Amino acid sequence: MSVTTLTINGRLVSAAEGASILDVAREHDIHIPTLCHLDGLSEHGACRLCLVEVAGSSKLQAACMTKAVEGMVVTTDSERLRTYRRQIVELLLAERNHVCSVCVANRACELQDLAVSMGLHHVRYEPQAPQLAMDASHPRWIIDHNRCVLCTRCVRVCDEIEGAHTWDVMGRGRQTLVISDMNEPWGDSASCTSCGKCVRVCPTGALFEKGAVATNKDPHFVTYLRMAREQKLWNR
Amino acid sequence: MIVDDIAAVRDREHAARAAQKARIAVCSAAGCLSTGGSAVKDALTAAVAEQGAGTDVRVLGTGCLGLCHAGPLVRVDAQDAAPAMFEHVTPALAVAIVSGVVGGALPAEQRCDLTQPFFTRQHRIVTSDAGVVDAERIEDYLAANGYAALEKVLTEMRPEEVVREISASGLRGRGGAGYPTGLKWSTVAKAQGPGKFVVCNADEGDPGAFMDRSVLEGDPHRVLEGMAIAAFAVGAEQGYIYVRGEYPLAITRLKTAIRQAERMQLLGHRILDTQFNFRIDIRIGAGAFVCGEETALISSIEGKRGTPRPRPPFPAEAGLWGRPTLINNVETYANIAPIILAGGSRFATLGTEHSKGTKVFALAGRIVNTGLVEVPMGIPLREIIYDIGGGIPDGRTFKAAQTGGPSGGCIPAAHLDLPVDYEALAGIGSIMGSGGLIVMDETSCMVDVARYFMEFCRDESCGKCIPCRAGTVQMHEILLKMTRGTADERDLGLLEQLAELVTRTSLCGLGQTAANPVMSTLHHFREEYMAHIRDKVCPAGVCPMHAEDRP
Amino acid sequence: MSLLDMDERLLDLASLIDLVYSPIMDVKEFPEGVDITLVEGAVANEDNARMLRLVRERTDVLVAFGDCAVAGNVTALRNPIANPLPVLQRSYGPDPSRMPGLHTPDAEVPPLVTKVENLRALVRVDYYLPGCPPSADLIFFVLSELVAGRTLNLQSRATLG
Amino acid sequence: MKMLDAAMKRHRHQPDSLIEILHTAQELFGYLDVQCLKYVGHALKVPPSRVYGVATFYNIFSLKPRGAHTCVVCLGTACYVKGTAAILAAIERDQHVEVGGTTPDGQVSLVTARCLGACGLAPALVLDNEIHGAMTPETALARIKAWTDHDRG
Repeated sequence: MSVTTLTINGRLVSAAEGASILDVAREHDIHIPTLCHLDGLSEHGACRLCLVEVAGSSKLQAACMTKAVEGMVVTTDSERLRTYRRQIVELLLAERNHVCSVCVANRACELQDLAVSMGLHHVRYEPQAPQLAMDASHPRWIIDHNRCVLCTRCVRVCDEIEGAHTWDVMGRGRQTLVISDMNEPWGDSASCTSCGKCVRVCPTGALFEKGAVATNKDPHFVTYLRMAREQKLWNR
Repeated sequence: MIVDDIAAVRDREHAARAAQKARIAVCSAAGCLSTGGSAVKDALTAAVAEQGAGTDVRVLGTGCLGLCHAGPLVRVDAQDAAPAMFEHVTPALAVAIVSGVVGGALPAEQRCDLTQPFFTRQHRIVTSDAGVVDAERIEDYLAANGYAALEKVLTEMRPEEVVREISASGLRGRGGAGYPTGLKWSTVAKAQGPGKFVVCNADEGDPGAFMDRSVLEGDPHRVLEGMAIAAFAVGAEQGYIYVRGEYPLAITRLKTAIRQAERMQLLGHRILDTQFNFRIDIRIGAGAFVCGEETALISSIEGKRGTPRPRPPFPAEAGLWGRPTLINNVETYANIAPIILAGGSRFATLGTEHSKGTKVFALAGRIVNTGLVEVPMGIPLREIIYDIGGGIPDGRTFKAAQTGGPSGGCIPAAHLDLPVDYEALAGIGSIMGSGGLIVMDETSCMVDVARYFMEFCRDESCGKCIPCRAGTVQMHEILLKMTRGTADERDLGLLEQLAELVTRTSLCGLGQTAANPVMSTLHHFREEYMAHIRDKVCPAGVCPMHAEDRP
Repeated sequence: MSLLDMDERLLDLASLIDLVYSPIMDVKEFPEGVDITLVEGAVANEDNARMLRLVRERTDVLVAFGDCAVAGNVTALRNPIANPLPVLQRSYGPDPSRMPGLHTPDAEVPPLVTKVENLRALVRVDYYLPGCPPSADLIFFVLSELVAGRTLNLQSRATLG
Repeated sequence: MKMLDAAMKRHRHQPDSLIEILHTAQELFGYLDVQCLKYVGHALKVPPSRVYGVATFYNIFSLKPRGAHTCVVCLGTACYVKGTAAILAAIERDQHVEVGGTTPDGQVSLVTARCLGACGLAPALVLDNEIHGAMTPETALARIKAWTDHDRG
């Protein structure tokens, strides 16, 4: 396997061929915030939190989807990037009804963690307060659209790992909503296998178990499943 | 069908024409049809039959004659006489026109002055067939030297020569961003592997733009020919035209044209008896502005939600089903045949240093002559608006010209002498766009216009990336507050920050340009914003300036 | 209540400040020339809005204290429903006589606003102290800094919720 | 259903023909109901949630039945500049119908379009597939009234 050398934040680092900037950064303990990315799932490239500056390119690039290239000079942290990331988290907090104090995922939520890490104490944008439903028709789990950030991790894990493709996204723009089957109650879904993977990858309190308080989720869950399935390796 | 047969069709058509006393062209584009164009065409046809002039006079339905507000338009080309045009034609006048043609003296009323600048200042390349070619007859297109460029390419040129010719012409994408067409073609041509695609983006989504619609409705074969030449140049065998579902007439005419071309072996298998195969299928859009963005368009052709994906990889490397894909818009393809016939360097003599050829604009809004015009690149905006467009009606004054639709900006009077080309427009915060040019007078409020476009982008955002999905909502919210007189200066600051965020971090072109109308109006009309914020006054008197029930 | 969780540190603070207005004090009118005011709660009725504007006018440093003041929080949970009446009816039953003053506001009960707002929506806020409730340590930190006249920088110390 | 089957056969039941098939289904039945979407999804081997996702992404597809007549108000820039908002408001008020809705008696559906490409005729409406240009609130209401008078008797 050939090795690529590039510079991240002034550090010379090496990368395996085909690795993304995000992969390389993580391997070298350089933190880049993410939300829609989850190890083991295909990349979505939509949260824009992992945008980085690449020398020679006027456009910011998503670290999760940009391949590390020989000689590339990457900046993952700058005043400008911090400002953008903060604004993005603020936009999310204003978009739906994220009320941490009454959320099952309080203190076990990636959105909340992002806000804390950015020192975000209030939101300057108009809270949209949309009227959104909660679907508790499934015997074990609930989906609460008020807390959904549309990262589509549930959609991808259901399609790519479980193979059921129960979840998808309907509508567009601010009307976008995660749905099961023909926008039917989750409990009535003919395609759902009740495997619960979607619940285990949800970064917020949008998908949660009935009667339980969410705890921090294992970020390597999907990678483990892939390793187990494809390489018969069950070492967690 | 081989080349000789095509030549025979042309000869027959020319001979028939020489025998005709006159040709009467009725504008059959959507604009004139909506004002009764088809009734006029029926009346003309009936009158010709009634007066027994079937062989002497031909009635044809053609592409947009330009002066949409004066429709239905009828153009008469008689042997040995200057062409004449009639406006606001009724079925009764149609009968009189036919009598006039037969009798040798055309009616004097409702004549359209063909020497007015609206007609004389134009330079028609893309729209040269309007008034000459019947949109539903391939024979007419052939008689106007149609498919001669394809023939030349297939029989005399190698693919790389075609690409070189297009590069030499300096043609740039007419869809908005102005990417050099030759460069795009050569990237796709160089890409490895079979199964390349050629796609025509006919998802003309900018509100206020109807150039592509007119070309598709009036001269569909020209687009097909351009695509076929492109396919030959880049090595593709399959093409798609992605047309807006809102353009049913264009879809019908394209379907007819494809059928005709296939029958004459100008499309399909072994075109003109060469080894070249090229098939074109139509894909109908279903009402999503974002599908004008090429990666979203690809998703839509693949039958999926029209959501974009990050570039690179660019479609030229990995597009439809992961194959190298060439995507150009309608007007770009319509320029191809003329470039091949005249030569790239000849085409390049027209226009400015970096913007060659002509541009078709759809003039609309507060302007006397609303309609379709084709002008050389580099013409001053003032000439388009005042000379060709006839200026502002009702004694009002010019305030701004909007180009580029929701991705563009508003150009104030101070820049009226700006030459219209890609760089000049970008330099003042707008873009060339696909060619919509909407004129506004003092009855338009720039804050309200910015709010209108932001509402558009908010509703057309696909919802995939956060900055565009949620950022447009918040920008619209702030602009709405301004039009209601409840915004303060903190809101202005937030608006400017959001504009930067959405521009810099959005996933696709829709988001990256969504703030342009806000930024350009803020730049050129800041005092109007301040009047809304500080004085709670809308100078144009458009905004309600009162809050709804808020605490 | 979480103010009281500061325990004996309250005594340290008490020596540095004069408490001039609070819900537990018998002061009717909000005084002028206040240095620091901690405002808790969101703006849910017209009197809240009036009071907030008055506080802003008479205070040097205004701190939004707790999630409700910062972001609306539980108070704003009714916002998606747009009109407070259905919420009241759901809680108190449909009989208007059981909730006098709410259907027809009077001097005793100020009318509810349609949309609950956080403080920032109405006035300029100097600092935000999130938490539901904010922890005692955080409150102590904030008050110590402000009393000492320093510029507050919470960074990652605080979180909503 | 037969015509729908034929259309799907013509596309060799390729999953990528989903949008084309939905166009055909809507032409045949006037709108797309859940049963129809399930049928199409099954035949093209596309999961139900994706079919629904596609059908709700695009403006042209309607999951609700339309009224006997459809009035499309163009909200393109040229029409906006020339006062289409006032026309829309007048229709909403006069016919007691909101955008995207149908009058209670099922007569008139009111929808808006981004741009009809008839900017030269602004402001423009499409009344039952026919474009009408240079409209005013009065002329628009008169046209709609002509339908309803005729049909409501």
